[in-house]
Amino acid sequence: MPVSNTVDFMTIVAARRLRNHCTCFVGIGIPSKAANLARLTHAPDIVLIYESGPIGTKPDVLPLSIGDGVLAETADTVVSTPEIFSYWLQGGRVDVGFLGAAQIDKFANLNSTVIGDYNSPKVRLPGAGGAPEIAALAKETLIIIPHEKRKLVERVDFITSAGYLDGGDAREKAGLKGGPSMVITDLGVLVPEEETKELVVQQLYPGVSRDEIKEATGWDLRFAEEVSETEPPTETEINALNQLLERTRIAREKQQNVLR
Amino acid sequence: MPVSNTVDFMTIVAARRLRNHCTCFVGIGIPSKAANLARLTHAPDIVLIYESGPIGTKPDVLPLSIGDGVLAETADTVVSTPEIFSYWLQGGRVDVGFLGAAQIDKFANLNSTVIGDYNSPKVRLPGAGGAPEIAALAKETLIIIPHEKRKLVERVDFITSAGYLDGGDAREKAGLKGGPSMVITDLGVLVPEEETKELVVQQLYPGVSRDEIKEATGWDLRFAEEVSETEPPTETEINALNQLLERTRIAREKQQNVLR
Amino acid sequence: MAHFPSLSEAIRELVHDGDTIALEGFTHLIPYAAGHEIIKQGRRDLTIVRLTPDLLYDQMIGMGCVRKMIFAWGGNPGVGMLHRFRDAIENGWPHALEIEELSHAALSVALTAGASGLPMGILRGFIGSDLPKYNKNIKFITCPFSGDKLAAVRAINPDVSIIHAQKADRKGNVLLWGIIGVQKECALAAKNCLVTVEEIVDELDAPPNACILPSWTVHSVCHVPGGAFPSYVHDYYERNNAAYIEWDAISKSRETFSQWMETHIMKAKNFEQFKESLSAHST
Amino acid sequence: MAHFPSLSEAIRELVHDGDTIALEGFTHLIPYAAGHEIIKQGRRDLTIVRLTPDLLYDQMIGMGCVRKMIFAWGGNPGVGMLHRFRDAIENGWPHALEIEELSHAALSVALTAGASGLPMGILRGFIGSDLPKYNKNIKFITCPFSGDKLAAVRAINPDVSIIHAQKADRKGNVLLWGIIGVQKECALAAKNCLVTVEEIVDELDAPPNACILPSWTVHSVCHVPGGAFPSYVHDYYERNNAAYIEWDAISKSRETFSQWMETHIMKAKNFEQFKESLSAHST
Repeated sequence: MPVSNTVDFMTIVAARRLRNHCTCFVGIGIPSKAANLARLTHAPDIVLIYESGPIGTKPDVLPLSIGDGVLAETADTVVSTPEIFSYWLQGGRVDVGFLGAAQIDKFANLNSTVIGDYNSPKVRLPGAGGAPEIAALAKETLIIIPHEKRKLVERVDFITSAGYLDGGDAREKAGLKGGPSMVITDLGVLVPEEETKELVVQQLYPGVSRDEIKEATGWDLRFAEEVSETEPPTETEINALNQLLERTRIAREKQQNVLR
Repeated sequence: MPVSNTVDFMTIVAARRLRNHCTCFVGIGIPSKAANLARLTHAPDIVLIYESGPIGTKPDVLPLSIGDGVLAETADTVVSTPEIFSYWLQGGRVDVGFLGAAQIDKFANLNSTVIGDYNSPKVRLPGAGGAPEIAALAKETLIIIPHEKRKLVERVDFITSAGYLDGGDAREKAGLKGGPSMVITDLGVLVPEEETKELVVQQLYPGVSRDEIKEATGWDLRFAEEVSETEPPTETEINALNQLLERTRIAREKQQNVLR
Repeated sequence: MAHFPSLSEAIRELVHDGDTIALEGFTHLIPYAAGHEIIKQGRRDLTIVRLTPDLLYDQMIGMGCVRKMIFAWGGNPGVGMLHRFRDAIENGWPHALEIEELSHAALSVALTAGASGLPMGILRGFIGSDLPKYNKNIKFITCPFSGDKLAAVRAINPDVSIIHAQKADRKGNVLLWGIIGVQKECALAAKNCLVTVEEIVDELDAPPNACILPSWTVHSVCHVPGGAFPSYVHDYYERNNAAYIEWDAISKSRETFSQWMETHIMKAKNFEQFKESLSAHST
Repeated sequence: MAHFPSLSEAIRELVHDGDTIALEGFTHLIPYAAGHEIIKQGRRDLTIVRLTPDLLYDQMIGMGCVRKMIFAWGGNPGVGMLHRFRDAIENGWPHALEIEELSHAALSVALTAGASGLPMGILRGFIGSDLPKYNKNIKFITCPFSGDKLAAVRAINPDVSIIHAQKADRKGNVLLWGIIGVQKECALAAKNCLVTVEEIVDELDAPPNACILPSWTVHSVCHVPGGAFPSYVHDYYERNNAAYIEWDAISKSRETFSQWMETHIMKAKNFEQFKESLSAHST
């Protein structure tokens, strides 16, 4: 059974990275899908935290937004937004933070603010949300982004959330710990190189060539010493994900019928 | 019907000062008695806040300690201790703070820390508790203290809680608003003089002479231009207080029988 | 003690041109009815504050009520961008929009500082980020104990905060639960607080340590059942996801936006009529 | 995930000589049983932290467990002074006691900072007070926005925090309610947290937004019903005011104190026996 699309592939690759019992700060979209897939497969005791306040939430279906009722109903506790950021994220209790962005550069700095100049932007994006502090304070961050030349760029137009800044020990020198450990795209997986902190290809998805991934990248992309082919999704992974998506579809349909 | 003792008199005088609808930060002892007496007589809508967390509490009987169950059970809400001090006291929501102390000086600075030298004290007192911030942040503070020469002193051994510091505009210059508006003793009522902020006698209890109050004070006590005799307790005040004390006595007896 | 005016009276009394206002809610309990009333009363030059501006602030911006927005994330949750917000920033329509950007963490710290009577709040934040370059209300300070570099943000104290809650009692004590966001802080940070509620009840029957705003911290309580539509109210009604999805097309062009606002909001006498006009439209 | 050891195992594993420990509780939910176990295991050189040290810390000080106390108010609530605390400060018995004094507000800010991963907390405090002269962990900073002078206090992160709560579930999620004081902050500020509980239940049945410590933030949960005696547990048992009143006479002299500790605490196998020995004594 093939995965239905590359989004599902990204979800499964991201889910694999999450260990059981780890504490994961989750955003909406693929992060939420991946975190819940991990919980429903190999990581039943993973602790999911959403920035709207739910801690230890175990939704049966995927929330559409970060503050959905299903998150509160299935959580161990729901705290206020100031508390989620102060006691929980800043308090050092988050192992893995999940981030997306409109742009990422070769040192894994993220832009979710503007394309173009800040004061007269070409595209005004939604903005930072919880990202700057997740990027600064989670023990590691996983980044999920579609692999396009205009998204993976030499230098982001605006640093919303710090990655490795100018590379090397720049992040550490600035006083930040943690940092991006993995960038999951729809072509492969990039990781920061040990010394330089430049993102290099560690995994390629089955059927993706080196040229193809280089071509889709806005900087002169390099490869790790050993590049592996990503394990194809297992039947367990695919089934769990399909069931989750199906439950979600049914729940949303039911909800719409109630409302209109 | 006479009041049973001067403590009751102090309680009644303090209670009179509390307006209906005012928000009152209450400590244990006479402050708690006075605040609840006010609530049971002329100020039914007074809002009582205890530093242990209860807000809008309406106890039937007097709590023995600041964190008694009866305070939580009858409160509009119970918040954490960090919140009571940050959102509620520091947030500027307290009209009247009630304080006691081991010593007060002529500029209404309070000592509840040590008698003698801090590093080798003659008497080690319990310490600050909530007093420094109540003294700094309530819109006004009422101070209740037995009138004795060793308690009303020229200069306190240690400033735990700021009154008018060195007098005049010293408090304002230091960046503090509010301040003590009244000192209620068992002989009379002192208030800070308009300009100098030195405590002067504003009221004498019936039967107390100027010499007597001067003699019981550790500085050369002066008198306001107009000194009045404190109104004796009314029957309503006395009855309400006696009923409150009686209910408290019965409740405590019952409690002891349950426990032993 | 809280008053119990009608929503239109309350908005007329409390919200003035040029005010700084915050209509909070994190997906949950968004005070749409109150926001529509502000639009209908034609307020201008507002500074609007919220962690997660969504459709409601998009509507207020598009209708020209807003001079400045203080925010952290301005999008349509689960759907995409806010077109009226973008049009204001990118093209100055209907007029230029000033912005002051923070993160969720920093804005909740700023409102918490506001509620706490502090002039600033501190957090570990913004190191390496470009945001402080464009916001003079973010500065860095050094911890006198550890030497750590910390971000300081200026406290925010809105003129008026508006929230939606599940219940108030007849004295005006307010109870909310579920995803409570930064509503309590926002309410306590403001000079005046207006709360719209689903129900007014004799007794709140609040659990111990619940999220409660005592009556004396609330200026006005307005009984507006359904007033958080199309967001949701925990234990009352679910989120109308369709309305969020439809907003994308409605708000894409100035024309469809203006017409929709005129038809559904400006012409409606009250929030109940607005919801009826939507249902009529969708059938 | 939390473990479920016996109280004596938990204290043996978690509390070591020289540790900084906090046994919190504001009149309510004071973890007496855990404190007695620390005394019985003969821990030394402890730094003990609490807003309102009362009988329990008086006992620990008198038994020579404590090198230093960080506190705001050390008294016998509703009764008077702590005689063992005074004897240690005034006369160095059983040995000298170092102190670090704050106010309730400042100490709760310091623990909140500890829980929040901040190196310091800020408050409007201590202006004009002599306390900062004797505590190097209080400093003043200037707000970069308003110019206001604010107090900064160093964050406190105990090695171990110990609290008593009403309930835990079988996973070790902990629920407390009523007067919750600074327990949550204290628990989250510590490297390890030990919780004694009245009950272990299948389901917490917690109300929304209740005060909960998730299992993974708690090192050990010990089932010690009655473990807060003579303080109280909301909805379980009332405060034994007589025990507080009697403590005044017991603790007044070194002799009566030492004898009482020996008879009632040191000889008792566990907390249950301690309470029995008190009842036997009082009849």
